[in-house]
Amino acid sequence: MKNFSSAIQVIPLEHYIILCTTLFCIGLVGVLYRRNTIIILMCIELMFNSVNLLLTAFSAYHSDPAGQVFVFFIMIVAAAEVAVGLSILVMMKRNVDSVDINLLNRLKW
Amino acid sequence: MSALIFTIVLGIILLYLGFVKNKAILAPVAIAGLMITLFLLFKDWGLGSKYFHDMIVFDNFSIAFNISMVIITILIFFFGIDYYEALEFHVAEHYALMIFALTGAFLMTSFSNLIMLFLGIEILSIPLYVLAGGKKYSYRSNEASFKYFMLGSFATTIFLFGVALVYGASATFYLPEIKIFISQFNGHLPPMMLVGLLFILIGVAFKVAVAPFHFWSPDVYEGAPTLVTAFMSTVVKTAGFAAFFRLLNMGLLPLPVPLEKALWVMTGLTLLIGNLAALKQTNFKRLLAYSSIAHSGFIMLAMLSQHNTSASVILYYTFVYSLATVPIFIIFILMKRAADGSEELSIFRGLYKQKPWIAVFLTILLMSMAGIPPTSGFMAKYQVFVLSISQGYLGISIVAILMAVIGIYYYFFVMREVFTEREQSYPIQVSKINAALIVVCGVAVVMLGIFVWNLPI
Amino acid sequence: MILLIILLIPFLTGSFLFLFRNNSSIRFVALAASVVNLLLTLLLAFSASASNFAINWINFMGVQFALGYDGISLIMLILTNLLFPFILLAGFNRDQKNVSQLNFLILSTQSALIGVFLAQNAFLFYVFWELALIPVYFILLIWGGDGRRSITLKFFIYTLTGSLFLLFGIIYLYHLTPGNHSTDFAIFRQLHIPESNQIWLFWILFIAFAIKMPVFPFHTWQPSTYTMAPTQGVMILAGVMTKMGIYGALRFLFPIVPLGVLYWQNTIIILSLIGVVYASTIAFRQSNLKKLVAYSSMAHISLMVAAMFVQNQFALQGLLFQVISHGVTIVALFYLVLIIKEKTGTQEFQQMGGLKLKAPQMSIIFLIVVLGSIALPLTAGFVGELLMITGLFRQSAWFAFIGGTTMILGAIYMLYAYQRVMLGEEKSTHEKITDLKSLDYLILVPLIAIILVLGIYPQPIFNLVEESVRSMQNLLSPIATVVSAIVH
Amino acid sequence: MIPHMNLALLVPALPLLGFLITGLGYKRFRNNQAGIIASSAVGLSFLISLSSLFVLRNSGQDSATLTLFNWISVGKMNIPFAFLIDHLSLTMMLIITGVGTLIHIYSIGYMHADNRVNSFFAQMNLFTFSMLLLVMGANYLILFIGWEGVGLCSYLLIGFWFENPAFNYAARKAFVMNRIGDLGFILGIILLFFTFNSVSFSEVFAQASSFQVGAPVITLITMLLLVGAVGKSAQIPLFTWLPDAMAGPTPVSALIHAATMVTAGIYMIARSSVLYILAPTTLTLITIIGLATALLGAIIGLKQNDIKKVLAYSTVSQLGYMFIALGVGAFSTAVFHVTTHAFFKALLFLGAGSIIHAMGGEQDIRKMGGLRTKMPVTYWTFLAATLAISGIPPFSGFFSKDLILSKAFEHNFILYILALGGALLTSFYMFRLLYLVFFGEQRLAGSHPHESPKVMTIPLIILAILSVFGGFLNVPTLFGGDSNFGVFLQKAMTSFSGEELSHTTEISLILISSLLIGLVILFAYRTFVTKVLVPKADGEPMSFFGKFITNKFYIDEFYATIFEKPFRFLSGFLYQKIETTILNPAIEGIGVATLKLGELVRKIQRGNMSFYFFAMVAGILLFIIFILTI
Repeated sequence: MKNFSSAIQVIPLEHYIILCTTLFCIGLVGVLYRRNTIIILMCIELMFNSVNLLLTAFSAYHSDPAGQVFVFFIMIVAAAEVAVGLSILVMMKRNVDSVDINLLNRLKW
Repeated sequence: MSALIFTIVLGIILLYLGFVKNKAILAPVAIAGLMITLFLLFKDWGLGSKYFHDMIVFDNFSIAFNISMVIITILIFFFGIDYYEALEFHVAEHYALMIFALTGAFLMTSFSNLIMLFLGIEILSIPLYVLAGGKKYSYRSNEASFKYFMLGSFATTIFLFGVALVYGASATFYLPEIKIFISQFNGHLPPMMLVGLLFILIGVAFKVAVAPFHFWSPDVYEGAPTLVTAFMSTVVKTAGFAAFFRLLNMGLLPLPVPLEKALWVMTGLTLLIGNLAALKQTNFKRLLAYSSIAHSGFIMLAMLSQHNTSASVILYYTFVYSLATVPIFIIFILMKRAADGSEELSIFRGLYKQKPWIAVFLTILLMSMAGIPPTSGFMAKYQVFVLSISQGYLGISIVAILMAVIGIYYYFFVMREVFTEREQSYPIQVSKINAALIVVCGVAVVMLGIFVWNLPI
Repeated sequence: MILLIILLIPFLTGSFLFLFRNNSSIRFVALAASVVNLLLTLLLAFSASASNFAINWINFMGVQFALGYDGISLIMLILTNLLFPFILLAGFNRDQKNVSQLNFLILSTQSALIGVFLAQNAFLFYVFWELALIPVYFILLIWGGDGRRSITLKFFIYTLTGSLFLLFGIIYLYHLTPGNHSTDFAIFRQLHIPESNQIWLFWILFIAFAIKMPVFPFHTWQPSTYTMAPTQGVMILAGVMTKMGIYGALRFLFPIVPLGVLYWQNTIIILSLIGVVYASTIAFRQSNLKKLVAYSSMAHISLMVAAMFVQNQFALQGLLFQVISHGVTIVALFYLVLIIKEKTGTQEFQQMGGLKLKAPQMSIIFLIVVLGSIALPLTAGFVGELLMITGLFRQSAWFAFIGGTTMILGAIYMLYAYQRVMLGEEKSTHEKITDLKSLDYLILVPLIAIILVLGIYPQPIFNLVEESVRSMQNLLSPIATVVSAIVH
Repeated sequence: MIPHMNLALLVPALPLLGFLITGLGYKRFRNNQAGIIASSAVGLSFLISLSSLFVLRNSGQDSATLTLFNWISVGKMNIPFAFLIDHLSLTMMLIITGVGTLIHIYSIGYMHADNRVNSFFAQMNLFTFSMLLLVMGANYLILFIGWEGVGLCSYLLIGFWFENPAFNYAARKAFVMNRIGDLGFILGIILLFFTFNSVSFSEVFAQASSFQVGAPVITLITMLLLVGAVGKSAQIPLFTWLPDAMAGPTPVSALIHAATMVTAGIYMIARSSVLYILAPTTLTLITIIGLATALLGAIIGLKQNDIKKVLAYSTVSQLGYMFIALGVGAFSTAVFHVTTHAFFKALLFLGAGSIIHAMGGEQDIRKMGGLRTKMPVTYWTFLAATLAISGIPPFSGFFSKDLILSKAFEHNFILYILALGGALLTSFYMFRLLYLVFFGEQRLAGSHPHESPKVMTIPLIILAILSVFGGFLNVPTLFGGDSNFGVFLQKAMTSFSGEELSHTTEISLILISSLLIGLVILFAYRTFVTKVLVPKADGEPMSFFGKFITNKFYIDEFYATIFEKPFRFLSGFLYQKIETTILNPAIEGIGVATLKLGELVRKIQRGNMSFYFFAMVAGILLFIIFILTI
């Protein structure tokens, strides 16, 4: 464990932060620009994972396991969420026969 | 803690009861279980017990909020007896999911660690995504659940990113430690910490529908089954604000100036958007959604006017707001049924002529929502204003007062419909339970206005 | 304790009205309650010993349920309890829907108004202030005339906007109180607020009262509301609720923000005087009798406001006297408007005329009320206006002159109305009209008697209020001298 | 306290009682019952007034104050409801009740055919009560009560025949114009109160001596009071209501608009003589107003064709003379003229009423003529009154008017000349009236004039006797008298003690004026009897001046243009432009704007997921920028 942490610490923390922020932003931009629900879901997953990575990196740098524990929680919750999300998606496909996010817009104003 | 565990078990029991195919026993069991939960919560009062390495602290604050939420849930379940009778689908899941959401809410009121907050939010949210889509073949319900889910998980990522940044800066998830960390900087926080905290706040603000992160709430409230809407606008909102307050109180006070200003901006926006958008609504559920946003604004006002009574005021506000909201939804359902599913404001026409007593109680409830004495809604708003004015936030208080006027306008707009006669009348059926519920809530709303309490939490 | 009883009798009686099925018994019970209340009030007014009542209500907010009174409250109390029996009587033998609810609402209004006038605590005052509005809102909404839906909402929102500012002011004052905060008037009075704050605080507090009274230019809700309102509603509005504004201003502004009052004094007086001339002039232009009376009420109230801000003994005593006189007169006027409407089926002047031929007694009574309204000597209106104009004169002769034009303008429009309704040739539609019925006499004759008796022997009222007026002046006079010392 | 003086309280009480009886029971009385009750109430009042006079004389005191109760007592303001009985008020009381009784009796005959006779008498009694209150009040406010009360009764009685809109308009006009004066009056009283801390006559006059002649505050007070007097006594510029007031029944014109009410202004100024003496500016103004009114009234009277209008302008003119007397400081002379004028003008009106009665309601003198033989009593009494008003010695008008002229002469020669000119005009238009009505041929075909019943002629005869001999109340020293009346009044008021005219001057003045008046009467005789010149009918063309005078100098039209029309315009403007176009929309505009804004805000919620994401991200970015820059 010790070695693993020090291996991570070889790369400066800034690089992790920049990488994760970039990943996060890619996910964000994906959410903004794509209209296919599945892709958006994947982008959100990407954002989750960037957070996971960031937490791990911080955890290693702080030599504090709490961050990594959090990562596990995130992964579990994300999985649960995706499960629910996909079933909602199925329901949507059944109702409108499409996965375009903007198709569902009857509720407005 | 025992209450938390018992509630989870209760949820599972209810799930299994679904196999029995007897809808009639579900609500009684759920209500009885919640009564026990209530009892267990009362037992913990004053103990301040801590669990899981202090990640959960069941102090008086959390117990008070939990009790308030359980009471409201019980009310909603009573409401559900009549509501689900008319529906064909799997009712057990609904009860169970609401109970699960309630456990999430418990966590949100009692965390002292960001992990627990995250878990609480998610445990609360995921059942709600499902519940919002509860009417499987309803297009609107589907849309509501879809929007809620997409925006909700997006907000979660924001929240998590914020948590990560805060963790990176402060190396801890514990709120008290974060507080100590912040206090080292004398108000000049490193940008990473600042942004991280902002993201966390935005994540929570999303849950309580604070502008500009409120977009989901009108659509979801409108599309979701009415019972779920009632649940969301009461219990979920209470939980969200409890979490919000706890976050600020335990971790962030005194608030760093930029964040405080950002929150003031959000408060102002919430007050403005919530009230203004409600003005011209013709769909009643949507109107209540906007009004709920507006109420968020008032609660934010109380929260930001940091004072040692703020917690009590928020508790009082959310509780009396919920107490009025639930029976309003019940009456709405009754009218909607009578009007063949329409949700327009005009369905209330002729209510006074047909059921004068229901009309009177609806009036009292709406008056409470609008903040007119002697109802508790007035007392709640009064306390909020006392807080904000005595803390010297005069400008925003004036804005809030003007917005309260607008609020009165749209509530009284509804009330006017109630007292307007209708050309062709239709039968309005009120079951005994519902009638009793309406009366109890109506009386309670007035009584709470007369006997105002201030809990030392 | 008697105060609590007076406060509760109407409301409790009102709550029990739902037990009755028979319309006339409902009305009778309601009337009996209000008469009992009137008797109790008179007992209170002429008993030597003072009475008050206080229990703790919301401790942590410094709110006591404290009732008490001084001369000013007493005048208002007498007015309220004097007028409500007549207001209730005005509903007798008329075709109304939901009689029990209507009477309940009227009695609730009465209770709330009594509460406003007795409250010794700003919070309590505010609660009753709003409570008074709600039953009236419903009276207007359910029993009102054409266009009630939008007009009542406008009226309600308008007045509530003002009220919420008042609430803001109360909270602001509350937070200034030392130690354990309190909303007692007594503690508010001891506050020493810097002048710069008083200047804006004055408006925060005043706007609610200005709308209620109403003061020009905050009056726009009034004519349409009065015109649309059912008679009993408009009697409450014009007879008593306008006085709430006056009472509130006397309670809040002068003792609590005296420097603000001094700063804005002339502005308000000028606004009010503009209101006098404005409303009188407009009244002449009206083609609708009820609207004309509505504007006339505004003109009279405006003069009262001007007198209030002059703050000398003549003006204040005249004002408080006029409170009663105006209340009685306007209630009688609106009742007459109702009868005329019932008899002719219209309120438009064009379709009226020559009513005196068919109903000479009504015309005489109408004339007496009109004369009371235009302040003919030996009616109550004259005594009040004389003192108010005297008070205004003390401030400035020009104020007195402009205020006095109400004598001329009032004569112009009221006699115009009288002529259009009662005199002239008979309209063909009037053939089946009959003169007053005994119920009408029961209402109008006592009201006229009050107008005349107070005009001939006003002294009891003056004695009642003299002490309060003096203490109110004492509150202001040291400050005024200080201010004038600074100015010179 | 003078024993038996409380009796005087009955003087106003009886008409009040009469009013209550006839007023409340107006449905029950039949035929003449109401008239008899009313007349006897006033008659009894007269007797009591007389006895009060003797009580006061015997007591050896000048005045008595009777206090009933404290009316208003606020702070320093202390106003008792009190009556002052002195020579001045007794004079007025006697005139009011005396002439009033006669007119009441006359009305029984005059009004017998009217179906609202009972309310007529009620109102007449109410008027008498108010008028008595006016003259008996011991302070300015009690005076003011009566002052407004008579205004009200005047309003009621002018509009007695209420089915006629023009009459109602006239009534309202009278009331409103009076109210304009009353505003000045009440402001004067208030200023008086602040100056003297009292409004009671005795205290005010006692303190007045401490002020210097010409003190500004006194001048202001007297000016304000004058405004009231001008309104009530129909002087320029507030005189136009009086001719219109002729819309009322003729006895009303006689009682209210000739004998009593219109002289209230003169009474009030005479009562305040102590103050007016201190304000020479005001006195000059009074003189000017009086002179102008006297001439204007007389000139307009020349061309009027309505019998009552002629008399009305004559009243205006005579009131002007009284004002001249007041203006030159001859207060007692003014009151004397009030007295004689009450006699002969009441007689003229009652005579006119008798004629109108006989002519079946016709009032146009162009349609009358030749009534001398048909109505001998009326003719002779009318003639006596005409001679009196023209100032032919030794009729009553001669004594009073001549006194005024000589006082004017003392004061200013031009004033005298103009006043004399007015007197000549007076005799001309009066004789024009007399000749046109009673001489010549009967011009209205188909009517059968007849003498009035006794109940109407007896009052005429009594008044004629008074008109003829009334002047002997105050025979000047010149004719060996001792100016009884003037001396009698001296105790109640002051006057200028100017230098007396020498007897030769006085005699020459009298000769000149009598001669001129005689010539004028002859001229009138030539014009209207010998040449039988009947005034032109309404449509016929006239000379410019003729038109001007016939149309009363267009003063009504002038007032309509500068007051009434602008007021109507202002009223409409305020209502339609300010109230409904600016204020209402402005206030409602706030609401409407808010609703619009609400609609706008509502539209933000577009229902589109992409937009929601976008809005959230934008919000996040903005907040990041916000917190990092702040």
